[in-house]
Amino acid sequence: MKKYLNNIWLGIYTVLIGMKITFVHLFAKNVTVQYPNKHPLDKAGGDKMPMNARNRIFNDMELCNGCNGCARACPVNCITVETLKVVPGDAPPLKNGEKRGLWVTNYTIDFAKCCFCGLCIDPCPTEAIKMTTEFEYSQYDRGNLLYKFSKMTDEQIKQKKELLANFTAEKAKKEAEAKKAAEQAKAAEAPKPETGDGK
Amino acid sequence: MDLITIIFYFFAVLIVASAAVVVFSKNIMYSAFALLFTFFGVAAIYVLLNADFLALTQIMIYIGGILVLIIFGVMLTTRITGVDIKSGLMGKMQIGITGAALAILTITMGVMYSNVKWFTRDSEPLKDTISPIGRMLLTDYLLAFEAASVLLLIAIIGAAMIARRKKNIN
Amino acid sequence: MGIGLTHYLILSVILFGLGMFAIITRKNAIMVLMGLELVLNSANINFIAFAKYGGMNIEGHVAAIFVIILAAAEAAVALAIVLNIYQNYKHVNVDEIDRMKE
Amino acid sequence: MLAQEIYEKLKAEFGDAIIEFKQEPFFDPFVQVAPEKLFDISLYLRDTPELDFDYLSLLGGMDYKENLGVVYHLYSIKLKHSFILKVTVSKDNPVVPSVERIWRSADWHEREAYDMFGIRFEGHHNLIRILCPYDWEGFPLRKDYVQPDEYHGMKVPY
Amino acid sequence: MEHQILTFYDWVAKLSSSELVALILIVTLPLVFLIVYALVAILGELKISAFIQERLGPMRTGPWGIIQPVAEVVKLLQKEDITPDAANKPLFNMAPFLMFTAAYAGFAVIPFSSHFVPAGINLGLFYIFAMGSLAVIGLVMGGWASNNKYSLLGALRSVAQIVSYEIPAAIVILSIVVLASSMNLQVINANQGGWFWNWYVFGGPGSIWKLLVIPFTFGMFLLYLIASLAETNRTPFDIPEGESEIVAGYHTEYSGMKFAMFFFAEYANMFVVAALLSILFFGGWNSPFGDFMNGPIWGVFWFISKSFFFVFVQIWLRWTLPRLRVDQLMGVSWKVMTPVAFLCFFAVGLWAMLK
Amino acid sequence: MSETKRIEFEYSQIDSERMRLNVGPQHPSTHGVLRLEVELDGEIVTEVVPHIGYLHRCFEKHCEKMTYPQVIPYIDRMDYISAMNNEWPYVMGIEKLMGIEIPEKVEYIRLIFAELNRIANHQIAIATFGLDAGAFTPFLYLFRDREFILSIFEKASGGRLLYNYFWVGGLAADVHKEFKQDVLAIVKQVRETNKEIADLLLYNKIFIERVANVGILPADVAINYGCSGPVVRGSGLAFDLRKDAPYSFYDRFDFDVITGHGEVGTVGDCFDRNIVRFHEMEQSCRIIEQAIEQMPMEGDVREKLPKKIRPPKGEIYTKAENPKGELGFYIVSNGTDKPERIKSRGTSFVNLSVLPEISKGYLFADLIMILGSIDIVLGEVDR
Repeated sequence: MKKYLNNIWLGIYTVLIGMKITFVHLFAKNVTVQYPNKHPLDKAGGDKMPMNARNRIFNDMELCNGCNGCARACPVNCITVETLKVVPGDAPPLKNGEKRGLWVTNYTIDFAKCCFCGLCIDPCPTEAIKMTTEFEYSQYDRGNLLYKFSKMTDEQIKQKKELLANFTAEKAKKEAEAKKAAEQAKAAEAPKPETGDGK
Repeated sequence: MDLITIIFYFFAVLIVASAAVVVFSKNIMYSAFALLFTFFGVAAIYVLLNADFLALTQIMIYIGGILVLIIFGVMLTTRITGVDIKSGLMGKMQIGITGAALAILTITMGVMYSNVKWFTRDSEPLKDTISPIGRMLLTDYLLAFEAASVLLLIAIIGAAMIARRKKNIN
Repeated sequence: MGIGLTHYLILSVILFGLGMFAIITRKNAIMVLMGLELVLNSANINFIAFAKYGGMNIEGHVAAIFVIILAAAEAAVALAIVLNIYQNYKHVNVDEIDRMKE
Repeated sequence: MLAQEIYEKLKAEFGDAIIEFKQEPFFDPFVQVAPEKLFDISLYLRDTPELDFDYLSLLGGMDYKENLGVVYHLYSIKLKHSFILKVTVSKDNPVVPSVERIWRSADWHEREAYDMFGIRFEGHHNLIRILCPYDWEGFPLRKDYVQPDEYHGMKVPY
Repeated sequence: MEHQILTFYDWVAKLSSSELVALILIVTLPLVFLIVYALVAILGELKISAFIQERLGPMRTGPWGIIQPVAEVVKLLQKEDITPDAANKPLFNMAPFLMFTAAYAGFAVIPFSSHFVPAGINLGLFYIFAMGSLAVIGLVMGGWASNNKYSLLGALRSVAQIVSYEIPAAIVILSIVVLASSMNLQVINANQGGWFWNWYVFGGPGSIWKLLVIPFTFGMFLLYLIASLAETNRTPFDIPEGESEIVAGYHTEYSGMKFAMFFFAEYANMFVVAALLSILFFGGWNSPFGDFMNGPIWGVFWFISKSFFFVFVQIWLRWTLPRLRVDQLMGVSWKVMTPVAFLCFFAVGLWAMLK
Repeated sequence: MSETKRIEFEYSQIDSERMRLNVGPQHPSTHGVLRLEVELDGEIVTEVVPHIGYLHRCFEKHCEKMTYPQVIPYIDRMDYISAMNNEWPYVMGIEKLMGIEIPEKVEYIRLIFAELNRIANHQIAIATFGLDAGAFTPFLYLFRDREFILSIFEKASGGRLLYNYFWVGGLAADVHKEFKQDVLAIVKQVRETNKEIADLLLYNKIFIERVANVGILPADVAINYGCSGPVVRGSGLAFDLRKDAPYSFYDRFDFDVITGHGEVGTVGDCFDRNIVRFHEMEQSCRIIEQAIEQMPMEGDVREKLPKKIRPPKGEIYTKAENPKGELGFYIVSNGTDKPERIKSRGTSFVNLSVLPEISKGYLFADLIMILGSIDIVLGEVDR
């Protein structure tokens, strides 16, 4: 009997305690923000986003030397890098003054695949690839999530390709001549042929 | 045609139609739910007959009580998870004979009723039915009232006794 | 034509006929029960009709109340019995229930 | 108790069924046993009071290229020591006695090992696939597994 | 009723010199009120729950989100009306309307003011109660016809729940009837006139000795509050639709307009029980302060504000409490509430005899 | 009132129809895409068959194709509620294999983050457990606090849910300057909210009625099923790897191992499992406070490592006390920069296997509560 009454009392009492707590919260300041009105990137209102938040990746093509390190570090293979060798004399140096070794003809990040792990940032020798605080990328078409960073137009690529082809052809010619000369000079020893392509 | 007539015919048709569904439907669940409309119509007829207390009692006990019991009975004695529940009928022959007999009986009674000159005396319209009923239950019909209450108690206990789950003895 | 006693009586007899039909022809015990409820309702209509037109006044109501009480008790007990039958026979067909005890 | 001592104890008890004891740098010390005796050894490990391995942390299938194996990571909650058992079976007939009746946690782990490696555990009450669909073909974690092109008309690499 | 008062019905009839106009008006007014109320209550539910949870709630539709309920209704109306293929179609389609009818029927006897009650019948209390039991059939019908196991479980649970909670509720109502010696809601209201200590929650009008009966009447109020929560399937008694267990219970398969009907019926039921609470225990349309702000027009204000307070309490409780289990629910009803209700009934009966 | 004992089966002669109910894979309270095939006798559960694998992502197969650092983002997605804790045993294992010594500061930061994540995880566990019982408001209060914790994580790692923060040989980034104050403020906030939650939810009579004496898991059964974490501690067994096999700096701190002791019902019921989580939050707060006091703020957070991580040939099993229990990684290295095999001991995977055992004979509503009290994450069950 005592237990029975105690149960009833506890039932009523704890319910009243709960009601008191929720009633106090009824007048408490609310913690949610009106998202598009108070944008997290907007410093004036809302929770500020930390500067090292890992969101959309940005690659500065002026700095990128096309070393493919980020693509190799990516666990989900969302980065595609295609490069062309530069012809000596044609290439302007990178923004930080380093020598440019490759033309990056295609640098695409598929944000539908990207898992925002940040592993691509670390291997970059020139600190070209960065994660930004930009986080809105809704699209109606999945194709729009392919972000192409390389600014090179098809014409430019074509031009560079031609240049390279000419250069390699010339080089091959020279080499062949050199080879010939060497062969002529030393019939027994043949120099090793160099491979033309490189990443 | 005054309003009362329209209302009477509306509810009379409702009662007869839903009762027909109750009786003739093959799906026993339809029968059970059609019974709802029969009871409701009967309650409306009671209101037309100035028996408001009884109408509400009808709704409360028949719909809120008995009908729920019946639906539970149907669900407990058939496969409830399927929606097609059939209830068996007798042979066609028997149905024909009983149907014919009952139809004849009904028609005869109907004709008889309409021809009989009933001794009618309109009772004075009651303003309040509940207090006379209460008074009558506790004076003239006290014994019957008590007997009914005892009966209800016994029915509750008996029903619980019969239907409760038995432990498996072996 | 106004609505008189006869209308109610005819309504009640139709209901009675339908109820009896269900009681007689249906195999399922619950259907039988439903038929019984129809019959009881038809009786109740008679009581109330006579209470209004036959000068019985409030006494008809009281009789109807007792009918309702009995119907409630009957439904409870009958359904309990039906459940018990279902336990024993795995069906509720009234014409196949021929043993009192298993 | 150190792994060495446990090994000696097991060796004394089961003799030839204990195939190998390995204690090398970069390796957690483990004992390799013959699969036929595995159930008895497991029971002995669990029920001997000074060993008291009542907790099977992990049961994992392994593919050693030429044959398959199962690794049992045991732990004793009371005595706070751990031990590793290994069995290897041939790829042609990978049958290992189930330890599900000794440690119930082996139930799902063994199903997973069956699912992924096709190791059949004898005596398991319900050896069906657990993570892959029930009608999946092949055993995905084997090194020689070739990914199918289609599953019920759906392209597999999306 | 003994004291003849000019009702709203008479007034309209006199003004328009047509009974029909008055009849139509008196039938449609509660419906209009119900629609307005439902919109307000939906907004209230959204906003109160949001504030309790330190959120803002809907803010986009209209200033401060006040058009949100309208938007929701429009959304529900636009939605595709799906009838599952395996469902029993006639019953499936009928159930929500039955539910709504049962809920709306209760409005017929609710006295909004001393001069306005759609149907001032003598058995008002009994009538509301009878209509409450009609809803049960709608629930079973919807749950069973959906041909969904979750729906069926929900329907069975709700029937067991509503039927059991009708018993303590009925006993409490009977106690009030004993106190008021009438089932007419207007009479019950009129009996509680004057200052707020004449309310039945404080034992009704009477001498200082009524202090003895106040614990029982207050207990009756609590009992009816709990029972009414159970009858309207609100938390902590929302097990028929407990979304974490049986998805949405009896209305799992419903969508669009039919779902809106269920939704509407729930809110209508909430108002009916809140109105009953305010009528039975808190004086209905009576002003709490004697003649201050009393009268037929103020009566509407007092009645609606009291009822809305209890709607608020229902919402408040919903966002505070977890839900009971089905057997505990029955246990509370049969082991606690029914005996306590009987106790209160006897105490009140004794009081009414001695008075 | 609270004598809701395990209902013994009375196989009555009423052959009441057994109902087979599919709970999930889309159901509000299966905590993900779990499918339970439940057989009901009325409302009483007679059989539960879990079907898992709806979220199977071939984690172990993936690992064989990945380099060691690339595995970490995949590990994050196992138990995505407590991703920091997940990374830890894996990283520890590789560091042990390679013999890397970790700077003290890094170890402290890892420990603090792991404990913060333990709080966040328990907050979700309690919140969703309350939600299973129908209490929505405590759910949001706890989520509010969790967001504060996630903000700290975001400031450090940049991610709010999946961090990739514990790297081999250190951390991805250093913590910010106001780190200590921020963490202490959060600890204060957590304690405040916990008080409210105790009143509002955990000691509410209705809630107690729902969870007391439900889903009783005896300690020996728990061990036999391999349960760990709050599930086994709720059964009254003080099995905590932080005490039993201390890793990191856990031996430097003073904290208690919380066990259930049948406060309102039987030992090992849902209430005990849940209250263990609740009190563990307080213990985590204590650990964090001590760690903050001892932690140095200066120093580098990353060891100099070769560009390609190549652990020597070997095998190692590392385990750590995850919020949900023992999380272990069996790492087999073949000397290259890609692992030969990584086998994970998914905590939830093991804990979930006990569900059919403890849920028979209770009501269907209890099954949901029992499932909630085990606190599973399907990402870890299916991997």
